[in-house]
Amino acid sequence: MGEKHVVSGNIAAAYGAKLCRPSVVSAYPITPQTTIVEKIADFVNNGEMDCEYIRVESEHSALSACFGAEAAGVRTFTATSSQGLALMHEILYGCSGARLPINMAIVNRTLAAPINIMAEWNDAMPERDSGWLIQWCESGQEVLDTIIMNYRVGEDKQVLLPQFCCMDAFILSHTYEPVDIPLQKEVDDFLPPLELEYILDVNKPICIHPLCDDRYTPEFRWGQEKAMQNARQTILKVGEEFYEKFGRRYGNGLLEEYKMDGAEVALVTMGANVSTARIVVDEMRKRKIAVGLIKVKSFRPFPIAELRETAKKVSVIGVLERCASFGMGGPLYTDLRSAIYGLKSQPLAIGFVAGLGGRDINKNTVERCYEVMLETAKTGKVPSNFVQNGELYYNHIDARKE
Amino acid sequence: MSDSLKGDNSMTFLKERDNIKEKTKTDAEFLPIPIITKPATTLQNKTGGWRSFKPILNEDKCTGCLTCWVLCPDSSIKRVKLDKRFKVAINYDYCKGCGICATECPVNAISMEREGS
Amino acid sequence: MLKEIRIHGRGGQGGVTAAELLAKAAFKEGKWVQAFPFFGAERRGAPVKAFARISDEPILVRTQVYNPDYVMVLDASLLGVVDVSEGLKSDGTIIINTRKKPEEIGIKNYRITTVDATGIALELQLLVAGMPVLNTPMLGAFAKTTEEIKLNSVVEAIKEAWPGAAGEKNAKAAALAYERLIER
Amino acid sequence: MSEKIPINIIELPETEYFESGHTACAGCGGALAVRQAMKILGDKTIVYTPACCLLVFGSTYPLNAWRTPFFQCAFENSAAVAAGVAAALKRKGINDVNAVVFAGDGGTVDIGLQAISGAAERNDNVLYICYDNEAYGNTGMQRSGATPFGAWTTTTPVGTIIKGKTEHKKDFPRIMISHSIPYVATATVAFWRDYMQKVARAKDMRGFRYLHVLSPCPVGWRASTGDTIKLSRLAVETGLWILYECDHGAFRFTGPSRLIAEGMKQRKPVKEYLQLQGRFRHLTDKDIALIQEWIDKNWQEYSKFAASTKG
Repeated sequence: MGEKHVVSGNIAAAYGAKLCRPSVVSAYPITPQTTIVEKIADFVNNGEMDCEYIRVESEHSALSACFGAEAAGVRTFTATSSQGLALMHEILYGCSGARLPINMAIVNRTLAAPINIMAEWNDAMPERDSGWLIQWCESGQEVLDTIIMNYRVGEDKQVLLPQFCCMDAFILSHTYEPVDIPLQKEVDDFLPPLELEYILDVNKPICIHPLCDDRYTPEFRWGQEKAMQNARQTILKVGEEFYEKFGRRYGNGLLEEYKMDGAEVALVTMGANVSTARIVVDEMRKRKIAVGLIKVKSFRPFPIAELRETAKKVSVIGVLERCASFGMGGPLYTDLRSAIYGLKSQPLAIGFVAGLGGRDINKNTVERCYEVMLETAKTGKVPSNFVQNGELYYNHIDARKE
Repeated sequence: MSDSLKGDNSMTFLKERDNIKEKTKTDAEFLPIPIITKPATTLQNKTGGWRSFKPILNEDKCTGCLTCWVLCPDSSIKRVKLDKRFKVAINYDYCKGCGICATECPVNAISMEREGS
Repeated sequence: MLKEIRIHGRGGQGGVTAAELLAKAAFKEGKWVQAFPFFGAERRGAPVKAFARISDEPILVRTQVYNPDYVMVLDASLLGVVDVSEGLKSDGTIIINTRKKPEEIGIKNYRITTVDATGIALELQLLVAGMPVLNTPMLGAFAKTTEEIKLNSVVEAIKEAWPGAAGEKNAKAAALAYERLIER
Repeated sequence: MSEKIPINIIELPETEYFESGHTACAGCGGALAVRQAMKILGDKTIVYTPACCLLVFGSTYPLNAWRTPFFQCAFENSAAVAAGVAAALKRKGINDVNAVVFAGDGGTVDIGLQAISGAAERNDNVLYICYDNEAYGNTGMQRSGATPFGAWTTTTPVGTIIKGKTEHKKDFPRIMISHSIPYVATATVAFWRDYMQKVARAKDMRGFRYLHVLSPCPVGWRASTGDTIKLSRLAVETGLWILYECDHGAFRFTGPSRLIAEGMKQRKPVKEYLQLQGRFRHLTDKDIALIQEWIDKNWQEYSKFAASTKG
């Protein structure tokens, strides 16, 4: 058994990386990711972590070096945030297209302008189509566990995809709390050494990532889609195995239902918000109000089947997200609507965009979402004070005014 | 000529493509990944067809200095060992007719002639 | 019971570390804990905040601290600069590093305790880059004031953070502050 | 400084590590630069190429001209990707394989500068070879930082007011020398023996090594495909391109440039070089005089530099 330590989300990520024994770590510092790369530097310089640590001159080079190392057949790790992820954008597609299972921790931070170092998901959201597995975390423990599970899922021969482990800036990255740090032996038993079939090897020369035209590219794209589909099963399987080995699980690996039995309305959210929403649901349930909560852990692949199944139970479903797709509400909201489209008992869907630029999403914020959903359930209509745009209804919930 | 040069090369491409398409459709285990698993597959691609001028070697003049061999961008000049010295042979399968060999030959043993004339 | 703590200091005075050590000390007593800085850029000398939560049950709440049970002030010069009692629960307590006695502090309606943490640090030559270390003595003062954690847990957490002589000195500072705390 | 490594043409390997059937234009200096280097580097090589002509003509699915492992990722990150390979090789305990980059001038002196500078400063174990055709050839000949003064490109067209490029070529190898890396050298395909010697020397060193190879592009330079070598040779003989190496800080001229530097050979007038190329056709005598002046000044600077860092 591991041992509990009081560490921050970032330190948990560094421990998660260390336990997975990457051969090459390449990263560039950016607030609020810095303590991850600092901790790994400590590990390396103190001889606690046996790896090549390439202290590159940019995030672009950080991921590029991981690309080269992974193509040469070794396990890699990197971490970034916000502008850094945006700078990596180009290479993300190379990693997933070349099917290199690189592992990355993302500390979700606002993209400028305005310059802001606090939490927002708008850095990772534009990468939802990049072909990376995207997992969102609720606690430091989940960050550590997800990094370990991500390697297992991404390196599966039926998947071979790179992975994001997302955590909210500061709210998770800089928050110290007890985290169970597993023993090295336990992780070694769970995560075997990396074995890739196609690598840069002078004894078996191959060409990786050549120029391709339309005669071949669609088939490779289909391969990526299929890998994402396969990842669903792999995530479920790995989640189960992880539970057996470490005694911790996060829903079924893709999604977690919280107090959905008999719920009239449900809120869908991700990340650190989930914890706060759990408290609100507990309190409202005590007051005999039938509310439920759905935590999306895997944003890519998106838990379509699970969401359709659970959405049937309620008359109104809301989405609370710390990001916006201007002109279309929020990305999680639009994905959810797509996922539940055509259900016989299709619930009304409301998108709540909140917490932008790191503004606190507190209990009032979440309660307000539930109030709006309950009101909607009663009247069957989305309240008129919401911003209306065709069929889309959404609203900014301002925590400060509550 | 190596074995990989034999056969109809254009058909090989088509076959490979069809193979990928077919496998994607039928084989649930098959994961198409953008990788060329064999080296030097360009040998299937006979670039000799690009030529409008053709280098002609005058073997009597050739001293076997190998200058043309080392300066050919298409590796279309082959060294042929003769006892203790070399002579050269032009591989028209790949020669694009750039004329570097003719320009650089120190004894003017290579001349460019119009293709098909 | 969930207890929330807010720490006021200046950038570089170790407020964030104080929150972290507080959490670690409480964790040693089997409590559930959380500690986090004010979310933003921290600059040397500027007023900063850090927070901690201590509870007998798992802590789910991940919002900012709005209504703390305790406020710790590492630097009395902040009293005129920031409203240290903002949102403090009516039965809350403020622990201040100052040479003054509690009744000499111009804050009414709250329980106040004081300790001369700066004096202790100077007395023990507990300096980092020439600056007196304030966070560790203040943790001793917190233990005495609140009884939420034991002095021994604070000492252990400090010694773990800085093994060797530095840890010993910091632990001594915490113990001295524990002894010298002044109640109204 | 180590002695010259003898290159015997008869002993060069028969194997083509960059094979026939690639789709480079006829007379491509870049393809030749790669072929010549690979004769020396051999099979213990992992090659990375960014977006450039070489990527397209060397590895368009399912065609692969390489007999060594080869891969590509993006345009501006070559040195970083190769650094990743080098790190992986080190981890695997493989010490006899070189991580080699072949990149064009645009991917090197312009968009690739940051990654190269980073890898050079870290002294990552990478051999970086820039084949310089003085423009973005792959996209149809747009100007790069390596395009010389006066040259026509599609983005420095010969207009009624502005004719050709108005700036001189960026002296990139000097930037690399400033990084104090183990080895920096310039070369060109005509002086293949000089080039191969430099590749051979770099091959057995560790750390970041940089070679800059002038590689004429007959298509983009508006020249005869058979003149590739002639142009390459004239660039050196006119003094426009200087051959040298800087081995652990010790600088020396090599090949014909050494003879020029030592006064044993006169530089040819640059006009001889320019007149063979359509990209310079519009130049007036005054323009040519400006280029000649630049060459003279460049030689003065290099001679001073050589004297100050004599190896």
